[in-house]
Amino acid sequence: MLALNVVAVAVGLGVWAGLARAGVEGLPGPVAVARRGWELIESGTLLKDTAASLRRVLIGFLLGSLLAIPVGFLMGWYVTARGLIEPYVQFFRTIPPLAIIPLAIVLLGIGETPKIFVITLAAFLSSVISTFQGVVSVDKTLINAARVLGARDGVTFRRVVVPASSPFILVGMRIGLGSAWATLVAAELIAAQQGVGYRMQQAQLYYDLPTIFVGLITIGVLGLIMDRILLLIERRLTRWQERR
Amino acid sequence: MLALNVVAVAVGLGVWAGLARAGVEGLPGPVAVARRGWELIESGTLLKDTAASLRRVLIGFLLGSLLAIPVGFLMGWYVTARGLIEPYVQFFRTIPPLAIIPLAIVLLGIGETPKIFVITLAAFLSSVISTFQGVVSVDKTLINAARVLGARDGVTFRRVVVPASSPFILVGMRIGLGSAWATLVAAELIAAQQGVGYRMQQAQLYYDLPTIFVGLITIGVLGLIMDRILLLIERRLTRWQERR
Amino acid sequence: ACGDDSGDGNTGSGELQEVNVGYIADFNGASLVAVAQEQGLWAKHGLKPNLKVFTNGPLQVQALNAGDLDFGYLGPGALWLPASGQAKVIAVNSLGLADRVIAKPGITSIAALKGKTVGVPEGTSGDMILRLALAQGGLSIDDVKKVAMDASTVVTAFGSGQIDAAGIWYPLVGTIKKQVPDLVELAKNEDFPQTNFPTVFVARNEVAEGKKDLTSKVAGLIREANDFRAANLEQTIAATVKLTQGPEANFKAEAENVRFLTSTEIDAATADGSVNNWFKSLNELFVSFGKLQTATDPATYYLGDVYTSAK
Amino acid sequence: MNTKISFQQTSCAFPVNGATFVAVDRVSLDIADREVVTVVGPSGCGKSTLLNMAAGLVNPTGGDVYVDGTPVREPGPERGVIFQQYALFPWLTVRANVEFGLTLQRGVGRAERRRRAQHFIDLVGLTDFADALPKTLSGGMRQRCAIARAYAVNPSILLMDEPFGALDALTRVQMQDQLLRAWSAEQRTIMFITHDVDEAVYLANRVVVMAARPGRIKEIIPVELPYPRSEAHRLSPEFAKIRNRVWHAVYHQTPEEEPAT
Amino acid sequence: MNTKISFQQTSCAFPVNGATFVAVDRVSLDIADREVVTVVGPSGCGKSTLLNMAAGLVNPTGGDVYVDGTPVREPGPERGVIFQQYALFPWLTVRANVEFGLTLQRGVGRAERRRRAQHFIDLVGLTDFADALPKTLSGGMRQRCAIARAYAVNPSILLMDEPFGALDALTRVQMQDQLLRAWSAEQRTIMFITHDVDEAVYLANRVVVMAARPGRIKEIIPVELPYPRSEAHRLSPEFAKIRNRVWHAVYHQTPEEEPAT
Ligand SMILES: Nc1ncnc2c1ncn2[C@@H]1O[C@H](COP(=O)(O)OP(=O)(O)OP(=O)(O)O)[C@@H](O)[C@H]1O
Ligand SMILES: Nc1ncnc2c1ncn2[C@@H]1O[C@H](COP(=O)(O)OP(=O)(O)OP(=O)(O)O)[C@@H](O)[C@H]1O
Ligand SMILES: [Mg+2]
Ligand SMILES: [Mg+2]
Repeated sequence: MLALNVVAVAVGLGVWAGLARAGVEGLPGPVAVARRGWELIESGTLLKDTAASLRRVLIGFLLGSLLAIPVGFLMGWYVTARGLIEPYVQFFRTIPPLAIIPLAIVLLGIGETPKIFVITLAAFLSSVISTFQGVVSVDKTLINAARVLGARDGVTFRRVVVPASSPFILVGMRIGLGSAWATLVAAELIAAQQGVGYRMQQAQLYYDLPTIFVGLITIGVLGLIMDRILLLIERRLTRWQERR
Repeated sequence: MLALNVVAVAVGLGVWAGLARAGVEGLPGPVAVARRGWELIESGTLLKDTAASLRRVLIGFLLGSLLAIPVGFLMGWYVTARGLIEPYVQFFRTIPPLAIIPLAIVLLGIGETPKIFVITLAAFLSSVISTFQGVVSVDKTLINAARVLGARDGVTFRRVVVPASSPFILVGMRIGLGSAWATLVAAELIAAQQGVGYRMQQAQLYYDLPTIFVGLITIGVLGLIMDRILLLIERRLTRWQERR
Repeated sequence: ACGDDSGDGNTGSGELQEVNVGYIADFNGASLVAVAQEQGLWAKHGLKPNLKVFTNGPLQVQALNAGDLDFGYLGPGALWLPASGQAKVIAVNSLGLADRVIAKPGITSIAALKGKTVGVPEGTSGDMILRLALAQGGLSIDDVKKVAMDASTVVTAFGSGQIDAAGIWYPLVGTIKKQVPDLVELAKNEDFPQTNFPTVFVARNEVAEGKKDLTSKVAGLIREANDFRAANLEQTIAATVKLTQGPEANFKAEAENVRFLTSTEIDAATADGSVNNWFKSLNELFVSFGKLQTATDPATYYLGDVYTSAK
Repeated sequence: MNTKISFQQTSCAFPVNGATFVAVDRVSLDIADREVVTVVGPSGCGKSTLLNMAAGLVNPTGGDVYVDGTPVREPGPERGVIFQQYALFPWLTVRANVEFGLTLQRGVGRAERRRRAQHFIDLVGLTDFADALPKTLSGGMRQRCAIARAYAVNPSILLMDEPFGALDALTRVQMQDQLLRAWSAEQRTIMFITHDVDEAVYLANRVVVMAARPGRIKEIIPVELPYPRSEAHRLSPEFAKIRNRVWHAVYHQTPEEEPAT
Repeated sequence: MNTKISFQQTSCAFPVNGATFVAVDRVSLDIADREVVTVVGPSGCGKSTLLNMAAGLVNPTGGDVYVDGTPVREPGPERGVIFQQYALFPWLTVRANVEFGLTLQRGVGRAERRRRAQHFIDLVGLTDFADALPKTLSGGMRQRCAIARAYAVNPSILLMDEPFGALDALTRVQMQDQLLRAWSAEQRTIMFITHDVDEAVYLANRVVVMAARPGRIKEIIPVELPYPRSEAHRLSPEFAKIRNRVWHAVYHQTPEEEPAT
């Protein structure tokens, strides 16, 4: 598996280098990007940016996902809650994060809060649909089994619905993680002093493609690592599943 | 259910009007937005924009979702395919659509193709994770049952894996639909002549909040309608599920 | 680097007044802030700054209106915001000379643009110079196929031959030249002496009206930094690199395409009404864009006397 | 004797393709406190539906079910259920499955819980598989795990839906004897569905024979054999008589299987 | 007679918490063409695992299984399987479940498919539930649907894992007779797991008795009763003798259940 991943990455790099050499307009080659990356590492900028962004994404992602679990449960379990919450979830999911920013500034200022809020929202909205579906899809007989053993709604939720829908919850979290990272650039439009997304926007002012690529790769790699961690957690949590 | 939805919307409108009246900076009230909406409808702009955007989103969403099913299957079924494809899926999911645009232009020009491509990509990346997880989560005994009846991989996929993972596929599609709409603004950065996203960007330059809100609401409502349609399809397709 | 430097000149003094200042991390937008940091001007003027970096003007105005910023920096494309009453201009920073209308090799006149695909970042100075140029060449915006795209998209699209012409600025023009060395510059700022593209500092309305003392202190600081920059460009560039971690080459290129006025020159231009005329001619442009309903009188939002009286 | 479970004109109909399918049709049955009632009948005659209504898992569409005089509205831990499909929690080990109900009971400490779970795990012969996940168990082992789980909460009523169906003959007889022993010790009321007429007679105070389409009670046959029961009862002519009577009631014919030696 | 299925020193071990658990230990068994072999043994002794290896669903960790002389690598439609847990496709109606295998066979037209499916649906008594979804079926009805599905593809080998476990006694006997009738008509080879010793003897040409921990063959008991069989055989002293012998082999004791009248 790891070997295959390495192969895949190697092929990708090859294609990239090929495209760059073939002179696709403005596309910097891997070497130029690596050089710029090294500069940014040496100056300490990349580290500081990464730390700032990672913090925002982590907090936003965790808040969003954790919030999605109870909300998804409420929506799946109580018809009333679903009727009240669902229109908003659906509505906000279709709204680009860029459009949320003005409102976030008005309501939350320009500190860390609105940045984290935008990321939280993105992670939450991706996760909640999946959690909701997971709750709805839980095998009824398992819920019945818990109830006849004396479990009330709360316990049933925590100890049956959550584990039974954990594959769904983890799909939601993985998609949410992607959304969180993808929203980072938008979030760091809000008066960020540092951060990978901020650096990329700055680079965009001067069309500094190598820096943009360093940013993309940093985000991609961090996202990939976090995703792997989620996958590991998933493996542990869903070992009970009989699957191919 | 519908009544609850109406209640929810009414409450939302109330909160919005309240916030606007309480003088939150720059927040236009429902009345101002409705007036602007009416103007845009009368002038025919809104209809044209909506038609243009809807077309892009629909095509992109359908392409992306349909592509996600076989790719998700390949990833879930063949370890080799997973090793090769997964790093890219994960990588691109973390990249903001804005960053894809330059590449899309270089490779695909400035016509409709790159716009639809960006939307397709967004829908695809959200869907594929979910489909993949669905394939992985299919109960092994069902696959065994199909195989002992003489089904080869292709048939097993089409007639067992797809229906069995349809709850996951539909979660993916619903999230993908949200992503498609949310990406619309970014897609219409690419030299759009009309479209709701384009209109919103223009309005943003002019700081014309009522128009932005008209755009947000248009997108939200269209997204909601499409989501309802998906839900109906889901109900039909997963009627066999024993669920609460 | 910026956050910790800000306390440098502030040893032991409780008298310093806190101020929230926004800027954009290009040379025009950041150089005065960089000078103030480097030269310890904040403390000297009794200020303790909270610096916030943005990527565009409208966001800063939103932050101003939400009370998170007191002062900000705007480029020419965003000057309709103060003109529509959303902020007050307290100082002119520079006059932009960077804008160009560029075209593919072979297109040699504005008139030849008729029916061609022209990319432009809407509402920016690139958009403005395109319209000025078209008007001068006897065309209107409807005679070309105008395609709205953001600035970096213009670079890509022009570089890969997707568009025939563009309204854009240096240093992006320089970037494009690397790919299309023989592109044609059809128009530049100097072709339109009546219209200047100033960049400015703005204050929140309430600050400008209610905290005259603070506004005056900031204006004074801007004056001093302004004159330092006019005299020491090299040093200013170095300071800006230090502040923003940005690329020196780009800052240099940008600095070559700007006119930095001294405070005396600005005082004079304010006194003889030139500054108001710059704004007025821009307002007419904004009206033709549809950004403004009427060409507002600059006197209502340019606080010239605050600038001239601040020493 | 007090009535523990009372079906009063209880019906249950399911909507099927527009029409309604009557799974249980106006069943009236009183089960006394500390009684063992077994239910037999052809496949699909509504046995499970009847039991699920007593459990509170299916709502009657007509009439009502009373437990201790109050109508059943929802499940409760005083009514233990063993499901026909086991319904183990696949993410929990055998031990955790058995402990599940105990963790919900107040005043049962960790050590006590563990001790009680272990007792029932041993009882059903899963000692060596206490830490195995359900997916690694054989069919019969899963069923035994479900039995241990239901026993562990010590309910006053046991509702058992073909609980011994997947067990081999010897284990089955052992489980029957264990059930009766525990029943007399713990003063339980038991409703027990089975396809095995011998089992039905061996365990029951009364055998309820159901008929299909619509599901209804056809006959209630008392088993006048004294408790405690043993192999001796199984071999008695009295037993054979009742057994034949039950068989006849179910199938309108005497069992073709005749004793052989 | 030719050997149809051949286990040759076949073992199967599962990794369990680091260690390995030997579910089947070096089993050698030849099943002849057109033979009926039944497998009995205590719960968890490896019967299902053995059958799954013949089906190609579980890979042996030692030795190999041969069908018609070639080692089994994957499942095939010539080996029909009835699973202990039914494994119906929940999104298909009874009819569509039964038709599933037929749609994969070339040269079976729509009408023919429908006819054949209907035949087997009728055979297992689900005529009125042909368009019902599995979730609306009772336990026994689900099992019968699984039986019809396996029969419909007309496999030359039938691997049946406790196929009649959830059926009531009469239906069960009927299904046994049907199985034997079809077996002789269609020239099938049958491997049949059951817990019911009577059933094992009634159907089998040979009864394989397995023992647990590790799962292995303990004894193979030939049933020297002629086919076709009928109730008369069940009542014969010969039958009772074999039955007792099997019982003894499984449990090291004679059945305590003695015939009664
Ligand atoms: N959810 C449902 N929807 C529609 N019909 C149902 C549903 N549940 C049960 N039925 C029908 O009700 C009837 C009785 O089912 P039930 O499960 O009670 O039978 P049973 O006596 O337990 O049979 P078995 O011995 O085979 O388990 C069956 O015909 C079944 O098809
Ligand atoms: N996937 C697995 N992982 C670990 N152990 C397993 C697995 N599958 C089966 N086993 C073990 O192998 C042994 C034999 O299982 P098998 O299902 O073959 O038993 P069986 O004879 O069919 O029992 P029953 O009559 O109860 O169905 C059991 O102890 C079981 O726990
Ligand atoms: Mg039943
Ligand atoms: Mg088994």
